[in-house]
Parts: sequence; structure tokens; C-alpha cells
Amino acid sequence: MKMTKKTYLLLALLVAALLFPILVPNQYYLQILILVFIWTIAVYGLNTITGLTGQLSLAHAGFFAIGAYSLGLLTINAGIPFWAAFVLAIVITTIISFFIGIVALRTKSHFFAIYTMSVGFLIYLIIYKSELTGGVRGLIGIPNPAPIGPLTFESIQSYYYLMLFFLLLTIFFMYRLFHSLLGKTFVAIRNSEELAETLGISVMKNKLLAFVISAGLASLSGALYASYVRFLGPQMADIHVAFEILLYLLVGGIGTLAGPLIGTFIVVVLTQMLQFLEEFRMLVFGPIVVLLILFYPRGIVGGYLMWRAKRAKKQKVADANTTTKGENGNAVNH
Amino acid sequence: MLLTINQLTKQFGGLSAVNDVSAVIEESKITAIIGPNGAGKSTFFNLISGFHQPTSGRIELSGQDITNMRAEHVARLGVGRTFQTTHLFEQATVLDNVLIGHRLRTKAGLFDAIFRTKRERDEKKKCLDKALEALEFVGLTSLAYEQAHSITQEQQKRVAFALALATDPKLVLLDEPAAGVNPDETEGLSEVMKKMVKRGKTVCLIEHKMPMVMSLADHILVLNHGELIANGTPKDIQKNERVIEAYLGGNSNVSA
Amino acid sequence: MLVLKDLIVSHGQEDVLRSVNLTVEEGELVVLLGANGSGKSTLFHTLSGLVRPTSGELSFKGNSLKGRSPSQIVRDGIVQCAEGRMLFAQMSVHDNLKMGAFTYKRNKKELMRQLDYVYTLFPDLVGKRHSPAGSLSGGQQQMVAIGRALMAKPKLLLLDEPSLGLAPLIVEKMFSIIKEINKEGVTVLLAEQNAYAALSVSTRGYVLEGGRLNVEGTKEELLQNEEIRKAYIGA
Amino acid sequence: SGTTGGESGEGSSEGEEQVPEVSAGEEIINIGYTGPLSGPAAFYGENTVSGVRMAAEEINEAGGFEVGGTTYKLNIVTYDDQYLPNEAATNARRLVQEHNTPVVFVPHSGGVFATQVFNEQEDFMIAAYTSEPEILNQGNELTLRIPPAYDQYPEPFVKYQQERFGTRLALLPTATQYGKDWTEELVPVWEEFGGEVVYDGEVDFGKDTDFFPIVTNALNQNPDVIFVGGPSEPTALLMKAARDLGFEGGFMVMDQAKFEEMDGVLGNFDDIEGAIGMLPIISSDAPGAESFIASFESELGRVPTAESAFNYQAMYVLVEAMKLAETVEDPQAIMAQMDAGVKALSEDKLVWHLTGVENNGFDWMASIAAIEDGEIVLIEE
Amino acid sequence: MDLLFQQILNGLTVGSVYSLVALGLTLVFGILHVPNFAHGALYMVGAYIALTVMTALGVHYWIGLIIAVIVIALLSVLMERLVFSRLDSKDPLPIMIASIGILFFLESFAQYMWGSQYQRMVTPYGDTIQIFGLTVTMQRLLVIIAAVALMYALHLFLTKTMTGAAIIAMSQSKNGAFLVGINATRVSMLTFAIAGGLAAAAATLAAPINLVFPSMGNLVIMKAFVIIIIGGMGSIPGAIIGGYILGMAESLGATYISGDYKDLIAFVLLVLILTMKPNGLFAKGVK
Ligand SMILES: Nc1ncnc2c1ncn2[C@@H]1O[C@H](COP(=O)(O)OP(=O)(O)OP(=O)(O)O)[C@@H](O)[C@H]1O
Ligand SMILES: Nc1ncnc2c1ncn2[C@@H]1O[C@H](COP(=O)(O)OP(=O)(O)OP(=O)(O)O)[C@@H](O)[C@H]1O
Ligand SMILES: [Mg+2]
Ligand SMILES: [Mg+2]
Repeated sequence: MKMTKKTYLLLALLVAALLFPILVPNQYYLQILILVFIWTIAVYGLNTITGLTGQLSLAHAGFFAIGAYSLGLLTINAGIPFWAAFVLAIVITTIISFFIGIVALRTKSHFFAIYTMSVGFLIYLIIYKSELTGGVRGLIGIPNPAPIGPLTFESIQSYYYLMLFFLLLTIFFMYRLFHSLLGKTFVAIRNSEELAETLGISVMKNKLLAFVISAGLASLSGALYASYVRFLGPQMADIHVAFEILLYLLVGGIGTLAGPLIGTFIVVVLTQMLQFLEEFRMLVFGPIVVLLILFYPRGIVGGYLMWRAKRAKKQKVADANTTTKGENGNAVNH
Repeated sequence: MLLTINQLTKQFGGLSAVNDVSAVIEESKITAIIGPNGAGKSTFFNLISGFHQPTSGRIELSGQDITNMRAEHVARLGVGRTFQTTHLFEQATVLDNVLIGHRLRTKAGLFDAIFRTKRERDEKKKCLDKALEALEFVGLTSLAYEQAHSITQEQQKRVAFALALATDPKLVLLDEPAAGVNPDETEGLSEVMKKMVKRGKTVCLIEHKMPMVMSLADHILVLNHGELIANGTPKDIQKNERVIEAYLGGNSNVSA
Repeated sequence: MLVLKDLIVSHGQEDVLRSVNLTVEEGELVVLLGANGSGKSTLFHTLSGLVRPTSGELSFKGNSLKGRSPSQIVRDGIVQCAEGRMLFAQMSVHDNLKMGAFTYKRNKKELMRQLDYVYTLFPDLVGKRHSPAGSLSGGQQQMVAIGRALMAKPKLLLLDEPSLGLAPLIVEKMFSIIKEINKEGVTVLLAEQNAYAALSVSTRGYVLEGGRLNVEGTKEELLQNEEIRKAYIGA
Repeated sequence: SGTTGGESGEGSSEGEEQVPEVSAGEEIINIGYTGPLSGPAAFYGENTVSGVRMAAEEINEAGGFEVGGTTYKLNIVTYDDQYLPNEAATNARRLVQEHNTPVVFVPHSGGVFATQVFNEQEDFMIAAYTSEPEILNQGNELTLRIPPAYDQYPEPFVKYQQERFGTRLALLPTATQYGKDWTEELVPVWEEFGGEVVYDGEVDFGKDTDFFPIVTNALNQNPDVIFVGGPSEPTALLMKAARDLGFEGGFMVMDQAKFEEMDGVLGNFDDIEGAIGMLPIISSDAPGAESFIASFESELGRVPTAESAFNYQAMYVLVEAMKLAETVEDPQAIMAQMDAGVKALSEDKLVWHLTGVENNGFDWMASIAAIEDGEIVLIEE
Repeated sequence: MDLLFQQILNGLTVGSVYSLVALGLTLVFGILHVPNFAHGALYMVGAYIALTVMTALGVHYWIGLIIAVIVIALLSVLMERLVFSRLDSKDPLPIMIASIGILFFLESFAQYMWGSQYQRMVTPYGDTIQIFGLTVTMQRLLVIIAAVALMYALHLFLTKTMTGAAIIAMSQSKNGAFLVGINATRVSMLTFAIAGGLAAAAATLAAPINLVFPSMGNLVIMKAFVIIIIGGMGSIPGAIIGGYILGMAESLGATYISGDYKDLIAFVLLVLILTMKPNGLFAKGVK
């Protein structure tokens, strides 16, 4: 019964998402949702390596940027058709991430975090200094996504559906991954690399796979970003972007399936709502982040899951108590 | 011979934790390794299971050279192990722990995961069956859905057994399986080990609990300062002067 | 000296200790027996202030221990050698032992004397004094842990399964050391699986079952109790 | 929804009623702004927006302006974008959707590029405060460049310095695109007049903690003149580092750095004797400068910089153009009247010599100054 | 030759600042087991406090420095009490995010309090002097001397006193520290205080050779991360040596390799070192 209730809820959400542009013809709201969709995909990417596999990567702003810049450069400089460039951009990023992963994954825990932070910073500096990428000026003139059959991508509504499509695809992908043997293997590595290794799991190979998947998702997100914003600057590879992605993930709930979507939505909307504070919004935003982490260290979805588990346990204990009451009485009589 | 060890040496800095040890471990038997603290027993296990690489010497498993193989590879060839301090996936249920134990015998990858192929479904079922079987073997079926960190020491030891068994090993290395377990339950663990041998596994254990070792082991290796000082049946060992002096002590409660 | 009344301790939703009553008189060596998971370590953690009780009374030398921090409790003279050892893995053995004297750190002379005493109790450690504690074998680490607890000059020493992972020779030796320490006036509360050896050196014992102290008695009484022999001595 | 209207003074966050009062028959027209109001570039953002605000307040106080029989008052709606292009685009959408702004001020090139993607489609004008030449090469008809083009500076700079100090030049500009573009403009001129470049470096003001190492390297080549530029204060410090390390030649200062702001860091102009750069707005001899400087000082408690002045000017011109176009809503029509708007502006509102609008960019007269004997001296106009 | 020595001197100056900041970071790492991103913000606020008391109260530079050290030490302790002590030390990610939240807050706070413009701290030691043909400002010499003195004092404290040893012990086993009677609360407060104090001292020493502005901490903190990784997390000598290695690499790299790619040096160095030694240079080989 519970299952169906959940399914109904999800269906309702889906229908709402599909109807939104028709019911609410506000471009600003659409813009926000489009950005939420794009970011969420990157957050799912980070969730794969950090949430599932337990390796905190701070290089993901870099992969996001590589995906975006690859698309930009392939379409502008090489003149490759849009969708071919789109696929190539993701392929290029995964190849790059493969080589970075081979080296970076030899380091563990915070070493890995800072190592990837440095890699991210190097990617940023390369984009920033290189002539090819347009340096500080950035990359201008990325074309609209080419029409696919009768579908064209000019209006903001069409962009909305395009991003929604890729988001749903990503969620489906993550859902399958979460419930697969491979997903369970990733989680085992997160729990203990040492033990996983004694159990004959090739830790390096699995971590590398998770890393490449996660970079691939980040680059998908980057390529979508490039096709939507159509201007790229080096600041998109900045470490702050990596922090931001991480923040979305943590607010939502790391290692959970729904966390990335919920976290990204909440944080993006919250930052927009705090706009009225102008230059002082960080003065409020910072403490909100701290409070959230203090009270929900596992994020919103993680907090909910814990609450549910606790409630289930309480129920069990209560049930057990009613049955053991009798025994207790006996013990006293003894 | 299931396992043949030839002049194995491991040095940490200047210290020889294992020094020129040669020994064999027979198939379908229980071999116990005993010796004082710091004698190099755990290091010995670590070398066999590929956790450490030996400084010199050679290890063969059923004739195959595994001397410098990495742990994961050794496990796939059929060596399962437990650690001295119990080591489980703490943040997972008992069942999920054991389920992952069989992962090394499966092949499903990313493609299978996403498209939920037949292979994925079959292998998942296989892992589950294997896990349930292993849990039943150690008598923990009822705890399958508990979190691994919330069960007792002795139960955790059993989960560790199940985990090792789920890998389908030929040889099981158990590092002090009964440490911190009370006598009553120690017997229970002994039974499990005997059962393993009955099922065709070869068991090799490190233990300081002499009553258990003496009644259980077919064969005993004694290490001291990294060197093999004695090698024989429990009876031989109990009488061995060097072992008594270095390890057992005069009035040890060997048969208590 | 130590009095526990109706102590209840829980981990999350579940009560681990359910109404424990226990007393230890000055100079005694009391053994705590109990199956795995019966709550021995939890009791010890509560005494050291690492876990807060849900309800009940604890007092040491007539003063309540409620609300006292772990460091204050150590200063009061209750020192624990914990299961799992909790050593400073990257510090040398020597420094680990020195840290044991933290509560009287300014008294260098006393510190040195105590250090000598510990090294005579565990001569194996002398050769390892400059090695990081984490690189020692399991049994050697156990010695460091006991040594470190002794460095604090406890009035009441809590030993949680000190024989865990020790070679028979050392176990024997350790029990005689415990007895010796006790003779020198340190009160000891000892949790053990090795019931026979533990009871042999003790004055009294308790048996903890499922979070309750069900049986209490002198060494002789417990050694003769059939059920206990069967469950904890195994012969 | 966003705060609207004139947030005045740095650091005052109390929310005064900011939408201007309107009496019967009057209407409010919203003008948008998105820029860095927090983060590392916040000071710059504040400088740009305060110019726009001051102009709007003055116009409102003077009773607003009349277009097609209706009197309008201006309301400035601001959003923070932290210098990020996509945030700027989001803000622009929001401004247009929720506040109906026909014009959005964007003070950074990234934000302009990201907004240019849809501004023609969504029908609003970008008032771009950036000297980035590319923004006008996109064929975007609704983009207005506010600041002066920098190609007028190199020649007088080079002439003055080669005459005074010599022909050996060390390059130490800021490591931004603007710095690079400037350098590319300058170097050919320097060489054309017979000079040589002896050291080619750049300084990343966002990342360097200490300027001594790079300045040491530059001085090792014995230059006569050093080309510097970037944010005023660290640029000043860079020049001081050169003096500390024994440099006695002259400086050419990119227009991004302002002498008046260096004063605050150095206390006086002794260390930058022999520098040539842009005339500070406070030394402007344009008819409207004095009153602008005075009211800026009284409101913000410090001297205005070019960023404030140029944006202030732009706001005034915009209103003139709206009047001439007889619409407050049609950006195309307003854009078409920009040049006429400049010419229609009354003299006493000119804070600098603005001559017209050419190719969608404001045409300012170059004003160059140098430090001679510790004083700012006007070199050329 | 002169150029070389001049650059070595420059490298020593920056290296000193890096080392002081990295030292505080590495100490706090021992408690949190996570790099504290807010540490750079403490550095920045430290500079503002010193600047403010110097200009507003007109106190001498040294008094300003001492006040800044005290205030930041307190602020750092406050951070520990209000936030970090309430988070589960076994779970690194929430701690990291909390520290990022604090970073956002402090930067924004500084902008609110002191504005976002660049400010200059005037030093009484602004004179330049010539030694052995090298040009140095007094302030730069002071940075080097004061930093070395501070580091030596800290070294003595950590190795020669039990309280110092307690800081190290805490970082290795919190429960172990409890069991020997270390007041863990006090030790972690002390550690945060020292780390904050060091950051404020470094900032006040370095401020006169650069400027004071809200994001000034970002410059230093990224490099401090690199340093403590190179030096091995939690390693005190590692932090000091790492700081000087980086300072030297930057000033000499700018001269002999490439001025343009000087910023890359730190990160390339890190990537190279970790590629060869995944646990850092000074990591102790213990499981
Ligand atoms: N990683 C290591 N680095 C340095 N020395 C080590 C390391 N591992 C073990 N040793 C040393 O090697 C020796 C053997 O250790 P090992 O753990 O094998 O002993 P053990 O026989 O298992 O002892 P126990 O019965 O106490 O567990 C010890 O002296 C120990 O200090
Ligand atoms: N942190 C914890 N969270 C939840 N449950 C716990 C925790 N620690 C202990 N328990 C549970 O409390 C009970 C008592 O554990 P405790 O460690 O005190 O037993 P013990 O008598 O010391 O056992 P052993 O002989 O194995 O050391 C066990 O059921 C255990 O699973
Ligand atoms: Mg061992
Ligand atoms: Mg216990």
C-alpha cells in the first residue's frame, strides 16, 4: 500500500513538472527551474563518487567546466554539429577524468579531497590562462541546441523540457545504479576499503568507475549549462562552484537518491529568496547552512530517513515491551 | 598441499616480523598458529592474504604462485579471512554485509546495472542465496536486518565468518576468532569451524585460547620472534620444551 | 567505595543496563562476569563518564559521580583500561605511558617513579619504548594500555577484558600483576571472559546478564555454582 | 521579491521606504541593476550602483521627468550576482519578468555576455559598464557601452614617459583580459616610438600575496618605465614595492587604477612620482563635476571614482533619451535616441566631457594626468 | 647572484606567513580531522581587528597585534563551542560544510563591518634597509623573525609540556585522552585558541606588506591547504617546512621558471608530491 502511495506522489510531481511552463508562464521561474535541473545533474554526479563511494571530490567544478568548454570549443572552433559535440564533450571529460582518477584515487580521504581541489584549481588556471578557451574573457557564441526532428530549442519553454528530459534520464540512471550490485559495491567501498579489498573487490577499479561516472554526469550538466547560458567564463571552474555543488548535496542528503534534487532546489530557491538582503545575504546564508548542518548533519532526506527508522524502531520496542511486560512481572516476583 | 610457504620473510624497518618461515597447510584440515604476542602471526596472515608484500620468500596456493599478489586477487583465488579486531561494514545491515561477500564471484557491471539485465538479476539472486546460506551456516539468520554495529561482539565474529564464507573460499584465515568471547560461545564458534571443514574448507586460525586450539586443531605451527619454532600435532606441541618456555608457560590451563 | 543504585543506561532506544545495583569496597578485587553484549563495557563507560546514565545513582567515596566529566573522574581516582585500548597510535609507547600521568603532570619525580614501575611490570615494552604504539602487535598494545592506566595511580582501577588477545604466559603473568596491584591497595573492578583465572585472583564477583546483575557472590560461591561454571568457565 | 530603490551609504542596511513617492498622475518606472554586491568584487559593484542611484534620486527630487504627458519617477531595483555570469542572467530575467525593467545595468563583461543571449528576444536594453570590446562585436543592438574605449591613452602615455625617463619598459599589468588587451594596445605604440620591452610579466591581484618577487624580477632588467594597472589600491602597493626595491623611473598606469584611490593607500603621491594615468574625476573641469562630487561625498563620505561618475552620467542620458523617444518602455526607440540624448543633456549635468554615442558606445574625451612634484597635473584633454 | 639572494629573502618572508597559517590549520586538523575552511577567514578578521584598533584607538602596532591575537583566539574558541563541538567528529563532511558556512558568514560580516574596499595597515617599520647589498624593508625582516620566534615557542610548548602533548594526544584518540584525565573540552578550546592566535599574528605581520580586504584570507588559505598536505596532515614540522618550501618555490619559480605560471607552482608541486607519496612527505607510517 505504501508503495503505491509513494508512486502516486511521484507521478503527481512528474505531472506538475510537465505542466509547469503551461500553468506558470513566468520566465524567471522557468529560468530558476532550468538552473536547478542543470545543477541537480552535477550534484548526482558528485553523489556517485562522494555519496556512494565515499571519496570527497572537489574537482567536480572542473569537470563541469571541461564538459561545458568542450561543447563550446567543439561547436565554435571546430564547427562540429551540436549534438555530436554534445556527446563528444561528455566522452572527452570522462577520458580526462579517467586519467586524473588513476592518479588521484591512490590518495585517501582528505588527501583525496585536497588533491582533487588542486586538480580543480589547475583546471581553473588552465582555462583562465589559455588562449584557446578565451581566457578571462570567456567563450562567446555557443549556438542553440540543434533541432531534433520537429523539436527546436529557441524558447525558454523548450529549454525547460530539454533539461527536464535529461534530469529524468539521470534520475532513472541513478535509481538503477543505487539498486544494483555495482551500487552496493560502491557503498561497501565507502564503508571500508580495506574490508572490500579482502573480499576480493577491486577497490581501485570500482572507485575509478565511480569517479568516471560522476565526472561524466558533471560534464553532462556542464554541456547543458553551456547550451543554455551560451557564454562561458573561467569562474565556472572556480573552487566556489565545487563548494556549491557539495552544499546542494549535503543539504539534500548525501548518499541518498532524492537528496540531490531536493537539496539543489531548496538552496537555489533560498538564495533567490535572500536576494532582498543584497550584499548581506551571506550574513544570513552562512548561519543557515551552519544551523542546517547542526540539526540535520545527514541532510534533509537523510534526516527524514533517520526519523523514519527511529520511529519504526520505537514501534518495535513498544511492541516488544507489551509482550515482555509479563516476564518483568515474574522477575520481580522471583 | 593447499598452501606451501617457502622461506617467507617480512621486515618492518629493521625488525623481522616474520623470519624465514617455511610451512605447509593441508587441505581440509584445521591448522592453528600460536605464539607470543608480537610473534608475527597476524603479519603471517597478512602476507598470505596479500595485505602486505613479503620481503622475500614464496607463497603458493594449490601450486600457483601468489607471493606478490594484491589482496583482492588472492581473495578471488579462494582465500577468505577475518581480522584480529573485528572488521565489518558497520553502517550496513548484516545481510548487506554478507551479500557483498559474494560480489567477487559476479560480473555484473554498469551496463547490467542500468539496463537491469538478466545477468544482473541472476547474480543478485545468487548473492542473496549465498548470503542467506552463509548466515544460516553461522546461525544468524534472525539478525539479517540488524545494523552490523549494533550486534554483540560474538555475533559480529559470526558475521565476519559468514562474510569470509560468502566469498566461496578454499582456505579461511581466522585471526583470533574467539578473542573476547566467553567459553560457552567459544564452543559455538568451534562448532562452526568444524562445520566449515566438513564442508570441505581448509581452516587456518590464530588463537591464544589453548583449550580450544588443542581440541580443534589437526596441526599447529608455533611462531616466536618471527621464526617457526615448532610444527606438529597438538600432542607434540604441548610437550615441546621450547614452546612451553616461550609461550605456554608452566602451569598453563591447557586442558582446563 | 563505589556504589551503584538502580542504574539504567541506554543506547538510543534500547536499555543496555536495566537497574544495576553494585558496590565495591575499598581494597577489593571484584570480578564482573557476563556474556558478550551483556553490558559490561557499557557499565565501565558509564563509570568513566563517557556515557551518561538514563537514571539511577552512582557514587564514589560517598560523592555522587553524576555530572562529573571524564577528566574529573580520572582525577577522583577512577581509571579505566578500556576494551579497544584507545591508545595514541602515532605517539611512542613511552609518550603514551607518560600521558597516563596527565593528572599529576607537574610532579616529574613521581612520574618517573611510576614509569619505572610500569616498565618493570612489562619488560617487553622497554625495547619498544620509542616505537609508535600503533605499530605494536595486539598483545603488546594491550600491555601499553594497562600500563597507561597504572600510570594514573588509580584508587579504583577498571579493567575491561585485559586478557583479550594475550598469550597464555602473559595472561598468567597479568593476573598475578593485577593481584599485586590490588595488594598494594588499589581497588580493582575487572570485567573478564576468562572467568576462572579472574575469579581465582578476586575476592568477589557479579554476573551480568542481559543488563541485570543476577548473581552475586564470593569467589568460592561463584566457582562452585554449576550454571556459572558451565557458562563462563566452560568445563 | 527584491529590494527596490536607493540603498544609500555603505553598510546601512535598515530598510527605509525606498520606492519613491508618487502623487496622482505620476508613474514609476523601474530600472534594473545586477552586479557584484557581495564577494570579492563588492566594492566595485557598490561604486557602480551608487552612481546610478544618485542620478535617479536627483531626477526624482527634481520632480521626475515627463514622457508622453505622464510624469515618471525612477526606481532602481538591484540584485546581487557576485560577478557570476549565470547569476547575472538569472537576475536580468527576474528584473524583466517581475519588475518590467526596460533597461538593466550590468557592470561586468561576463554578465553582459550571458545576458546578451536573450535580451533582444526579451526586449530590454543592457547598459554595460565594461570596456571589453567584444560586447559590441556581437551585433547586439540593445547593448550600450558606458565607459570610454581605452585606445586613446597609449600614445600620450608613451610620448610623455619616453621623453621623461627612457625607452626600457617593464610590463606588470593585472592578469585580467582587460590587462592583456591594454598591453596589446600599448606595446606596438611603445615600440613604434623607439622603445623596447625588457620585461614581460603580469600580476594576479586575486592570487598574489606578495609583490616583491615579481617586482624584483622586473627590476633586474633595469627598466626606465613600468606599466602597471588593476584595482587601484594593490596597484599602488605594487608601485610602492618597486620604489622600495630602488626603482627610480616612471609608471604608466592603466585606466582601471585611479590616482585618487591610491591616495588612501599611500597617504601621498611621493612614491608614485612620475606616474601617468587617468585624470581623477575629482579633478574634472566639466561643468557638472563639482556638484556631483559634493553630493557624492555628502552621501557616501568619500570621493567618487570614475565608475560612479560614468554610471551617473549614463542614467541621466538614458532619461534624456526616453524623453526624446517618447517612450519609457521601448528599448529600441530609446537606444535610437541615445546620441541625441547626450546632446540634449544640459551642460550642468556633465561630470566629464561626453560628446555623443557612436556604435552603441559612449564617446568620452580622454583626460590624462601625471604626478609631477607630488601633485596631479593635467597633461592632455 | 644578487637576484638569487633577493628572491630567497622574498621567499622566506612569504614562507613565514604561510607556515604560521598552515601551523594553525594543522593543529585544528588534529581535532576536527577535517581541514577548517574558516581558518582563512580568521586570518582576514585578524588583520581587520588589528587595523581597527590601530586606527580607531591609535594604539601602537604591537599592541594592535596582541589585541588581534586575543580577539581572534576568542572568536576561534567561540566557533569551536558553538559549532564544531556540537558536530559528530566521526563524520567529516558536515564539519567541512559547517566550516564553509562560517567562512561565508565571516567574509560577509567583514564586508558589513569594514566595507569592501582595500585598506592599508601602516607599519612603524616601513623603512628600507640594505644588508649585504640586498634591499629589505624592516617589516619583512620582522615577519621572518617574529614567525620563527612564534614557531619555536609553539614547538617548545608542544614537545616540552604535557599540555602541549595533550593536544597531540587528543588528535589521535579522543576517548583515550578522556581516559587519562585530559579535559577534552579544554584542550580543544586551547587548540582553537592557539590556531586562531597564530592566524591573527600572521595576518597582522603580513598586512603591511599587502592590503586588508574581505577576501584576503582566500589567497593564503588555499596555499595553507596545499602546505599541510605536502607536509602530511597533522604534522607540525611538516607544516613549517612545507610553508617555506612553497614560499621558496614561488619566489624562485617566478624567477627561474615562469612568472606567468607561478600560481600553478604550488598546485603542480602538490600533485607531483602526492602522486609519488600519496600520504604526504612527513606522514608517519602507522595504520
Ligand atoms: N605495520 C607495521 N609497521 C611496523 N611494525 C609492525 C607492523 N605490523 C606489525 N609490526 C611489528 O611486527 C611484529 C609482529 O606483529 P604481529 O601483529 O604479526 O604479531 P602477532 O603475532 O599477531 O601478535 P598478537 O598475538 O599480539 O596479535 C610486532 O613486533 C609488531 O610491532
Ligand atoms: N554505541 C552503541 N550503539 C548501540 N548499541 C550499543 C552500542 N554500544 C553497545 N551497544 C549494545 O549494548 C549492549 C551491551 O554492550 P557492551 O559492549 O556493554 O557489552 P559487553 O558486556 O562489554 O560485551 P563484550 O563482552 O562483547 O565486550 C550490546 O547489545 C551492544 O550491542
Ligand atoms: Mg595478531
Ligand atoms: Mg565489552
